[in-house]
Amino acid sequence: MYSEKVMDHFSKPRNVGAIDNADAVGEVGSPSCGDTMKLFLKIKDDRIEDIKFQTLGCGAAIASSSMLTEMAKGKTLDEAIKITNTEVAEALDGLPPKKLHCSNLAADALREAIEAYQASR
Amino acid sequence: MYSEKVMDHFSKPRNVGAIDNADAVGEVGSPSCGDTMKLFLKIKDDRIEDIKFQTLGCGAAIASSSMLTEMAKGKTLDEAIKITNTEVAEALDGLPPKKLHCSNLAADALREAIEAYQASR
Amino acid sequence: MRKIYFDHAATTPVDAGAAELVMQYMTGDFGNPSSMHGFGQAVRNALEEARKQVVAAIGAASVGEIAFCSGGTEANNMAILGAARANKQKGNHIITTAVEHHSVLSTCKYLAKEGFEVTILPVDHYGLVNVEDVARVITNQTILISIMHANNEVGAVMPIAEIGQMLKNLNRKIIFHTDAIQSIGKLPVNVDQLNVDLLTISGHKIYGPTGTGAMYLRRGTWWQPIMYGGGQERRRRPGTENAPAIIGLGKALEIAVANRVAYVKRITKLRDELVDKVLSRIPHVRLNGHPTKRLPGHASFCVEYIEGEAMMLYLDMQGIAVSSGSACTSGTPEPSHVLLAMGIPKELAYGSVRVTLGKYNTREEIDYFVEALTEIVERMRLMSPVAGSNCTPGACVSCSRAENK
Amino acid sequence: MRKIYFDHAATTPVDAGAAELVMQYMTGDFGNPSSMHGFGQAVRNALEEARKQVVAAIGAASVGEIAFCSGGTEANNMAILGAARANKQKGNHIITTAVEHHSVLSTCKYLAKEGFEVTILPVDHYGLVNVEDVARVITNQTILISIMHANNEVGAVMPIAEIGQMLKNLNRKIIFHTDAIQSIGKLPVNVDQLNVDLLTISGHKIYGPTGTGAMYLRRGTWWQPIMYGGGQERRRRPGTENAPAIIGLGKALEIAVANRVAYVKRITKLRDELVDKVLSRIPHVRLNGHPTKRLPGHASFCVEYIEGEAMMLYLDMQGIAVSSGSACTSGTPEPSHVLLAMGIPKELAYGSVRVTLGKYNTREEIDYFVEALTEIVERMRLMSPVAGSNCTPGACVSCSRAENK
Ligand SMILES: Cc1ncc(COP(=O)(O)O)c(C=O)c1O
Ligand SMILES: Cc1ncc(COP(=O)(O)O)c(C=O)c1O
Repeated sequence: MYSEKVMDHFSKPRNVGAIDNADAVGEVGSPSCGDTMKLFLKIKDDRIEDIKFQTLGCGAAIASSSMLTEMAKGKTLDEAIKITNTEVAEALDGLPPKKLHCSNLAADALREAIEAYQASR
Repeated sequence: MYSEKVMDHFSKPRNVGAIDNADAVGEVGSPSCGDTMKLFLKIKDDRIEDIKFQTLGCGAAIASSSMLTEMAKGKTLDEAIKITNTEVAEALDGLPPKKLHCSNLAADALREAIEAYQASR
Repeated sequence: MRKIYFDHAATTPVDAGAAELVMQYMTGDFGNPSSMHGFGQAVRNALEEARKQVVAAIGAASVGEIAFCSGGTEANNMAILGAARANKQKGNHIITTAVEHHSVLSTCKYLAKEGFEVTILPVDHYGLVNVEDVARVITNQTILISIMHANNEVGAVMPIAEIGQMLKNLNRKIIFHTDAIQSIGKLPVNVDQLNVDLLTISGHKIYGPTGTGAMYLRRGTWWQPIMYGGGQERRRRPGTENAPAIIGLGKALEIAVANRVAYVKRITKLRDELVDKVLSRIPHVRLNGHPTKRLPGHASFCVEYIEGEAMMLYLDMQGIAVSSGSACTSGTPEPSHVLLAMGIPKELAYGSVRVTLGKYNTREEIDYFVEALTEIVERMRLMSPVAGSNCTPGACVSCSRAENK
Repeated sequence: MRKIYFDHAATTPVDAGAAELVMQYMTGDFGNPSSMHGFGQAVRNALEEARKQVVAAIGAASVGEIAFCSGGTEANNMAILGAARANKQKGNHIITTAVEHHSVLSTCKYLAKEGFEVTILPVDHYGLVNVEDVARVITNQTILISIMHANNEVGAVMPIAEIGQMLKNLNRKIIFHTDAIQSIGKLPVNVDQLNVDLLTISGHKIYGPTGTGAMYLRRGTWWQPIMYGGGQERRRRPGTENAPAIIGLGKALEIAVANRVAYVKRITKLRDELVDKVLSRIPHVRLNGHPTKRLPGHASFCVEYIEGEAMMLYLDMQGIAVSSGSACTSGTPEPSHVLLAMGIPKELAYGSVRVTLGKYNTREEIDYFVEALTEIVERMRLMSPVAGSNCTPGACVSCSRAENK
């Protein structure tokens, strides 16, 4: 049911973990709704120098998180904040319809992190 | 669906045909209801000396006719008139339920023949 | 003893290639297609291939229009009950014909108990329904029309495309269903050319496994399921899909459609020979149905002065399998509703025999059959109290045992 | 790669002996059992043998009480829709439980649209329904009670015989149905000991072919069919019987019942080892369901701080097939209705994994599985934003993405 790209990111997720003293953190979901996702950003000169994720969720959620981190890394905040969940799904060669809305939240977490970072400055 | 006895009588029906100058004839059914049966009797001293049948009907009808002729042959009219359709079916080791009423008419034809014969004397 | 199977309208043997697939997915490659692990997903993929094979076979627009189920009867029930119930706010009138298979006719009659009006159209003496008759009985309450593509008992091929076109010209939505269970694999079956919204097929009539059927439901057609449970088949038919058999059905259908033209040519030729021989050798035999608008390989006769079941059994004793009436109705003392609807008198209808040829039949079998039938009919007529009498079929006295059977 | 199948509650491979029968009747010995010729009658005889095998397996009084159909879901629909609709003049109240399979629960819910009142009983935290609860909700309108014998998701074994006895003592006729689809072949199943009027089974859960099911209907019970067509199965289920598969079902059932005791002993022992090892090796894992009133071979866990589907897929990558929730519900973002009904919090229910053992599983496979699971859970918890945090399952903040899924 998942594309090869999804299975690749799911089985070998990129950028897993937390960043101590992260410059920005974004979190979406809650355990009682299934998928929860936390993003940690290291930011330098308005550019994402490093990014890591922690996800409690299904295959789609894990793969989306992993893909998002790859897409965001190295981008400026202005570029990164424009990444949409749809783009993440497309980069994964699509997700099953049922999974599109409930598990594809990584871009939301990233936006939250960036907005919080920008607001705090 | 038919017993071996039925199949035996159906495949090698006994006493098929007509008797010229029969002493009694009985007929039941009509072509438009499926099974039609005609019995021809040669009677001597109130005893059935010879009996033949013609039947247009299903396997059960043909086997019942054949069995009835075997059961009736040699019997006195008083004995023969007592033969019931149920006895014919039993002698055949049973008939499928659906066939019991519509195809097992030979005893009726025999009764009709004997009654007509007795009435005409 | 020699064995000859001439009853392909009742059922067909499963094609070797299809049977092997069934075996494979029952044992080695088993799995529940709803399972997300490898066992399940391998089955899911094969199942979805079968769906594509159905789409290709009938010219559907997409896989979303196909729901698999357990057979032709269930497919017909799904089509008719599902369409009628889902559209009952729009109207309560249903049209069908007097010669439909029981799975259509009984279902429509049952719907009358749920408050629907059912018009059962007559057919002509060929078993064909008239396009104008259909047009004439349509009311503003009509929501569903169900007419079979080809008749199982007499092989009559109905003017489905013409009816479909007529309905299209009406410019209002009446759901049109055709039971293509006998026609698929023998006639061209394309949902757009036929202009149908619902179309049903069954595996075991086309060298596929018994216990499989499929319903085509044109996208945008209002419909509701008849069973409840898991979300299988896009919520159209719950229950673990019978994947091994459905995969076999896909294969059988693919083979049937790919070889259709050659197959039809072969069995039409054989059937024509058979019909010629039977009619020329045996007196007082009539061919039922239309001379040309009929299924290839299909012949139905009424043999005067004898009863069909007995004839069938005598043939069986010589190893020849044919049917008298249809398999589903045999065993009941009433003659076929199809023959009666065609205006064939009861006493003739009782003497019906159906011969339906298939893949493996040969000319030699035809000859063997004609020999056997000739001898049996002669023998039975000698046994018959009616043959040769002055009781002409069709002009007999009314029945003394009446209709209480 | 190594392949381990631990999902026998979803489906089982068809027993070799049964599969061979299916093959035989699909190809060489094919025929329509309604056909009266030799081809058909040979199949008919084998089909009726299968019916006797079902009678023997469940202790029915006669073959007339068994109707074959296309699977467990259809059997449950037949039982519930057929009994409810046929008895609606007597009352309109139906009782079932919150942990039934969807083919029961959705069917009962659908009946609410047809005007029936449906009481859905809660279960305790073991997944068990309480006999007194059943007794308490019975009204003078109650016509039908449907309670499963054993639950597919957590293996809980319901007190069916006790409920049946309670109903018997009432001295009025309430039809009692049990879904024995998961229990047959694993628990003793006898319609008189259980005191049920309707009982349903499915082929593919007991090493028989998919696409087969059977409904036991106690003689004298009012009931009506849900489909219309030919008179097959004593007018209870129309359509050409799926004879090859049903013959296979008969065989599989016979084998299952004959070997039940030894089979149960084996898979219970293996299951107990598996449970012990999982619980002792992996922290924060809970066993779902009752410690003893559970199906042999059945284990269901909730693994804290991780999500079940992902866990299942990681296991699958190592060749191990288990399920998360049940096969029928997986793929939906909602956690299992069974686990929720047992009072398990959503965030725990998301982490469920079901392991169901079968005939060919070995101790060595258990060890391989426990190894793999231990490693996967560790890895997943490292990835989890919740594990080790101060968010205790069951005490989390409410969901920001709410219930719009
Ligand atoms: C025209 C037609 N419709 C429906 C059916 C029923 O199909 P099935 O036997 O698969 O239930 C048949 C065959 O029996 C048929 O010939
Ligand atoms: C308890 C229970 N009832 C009903 C069913 C449905 O049976 P089937 O898959 O044969 O439709 C299942 C299995 O999916 C089950 O486990």
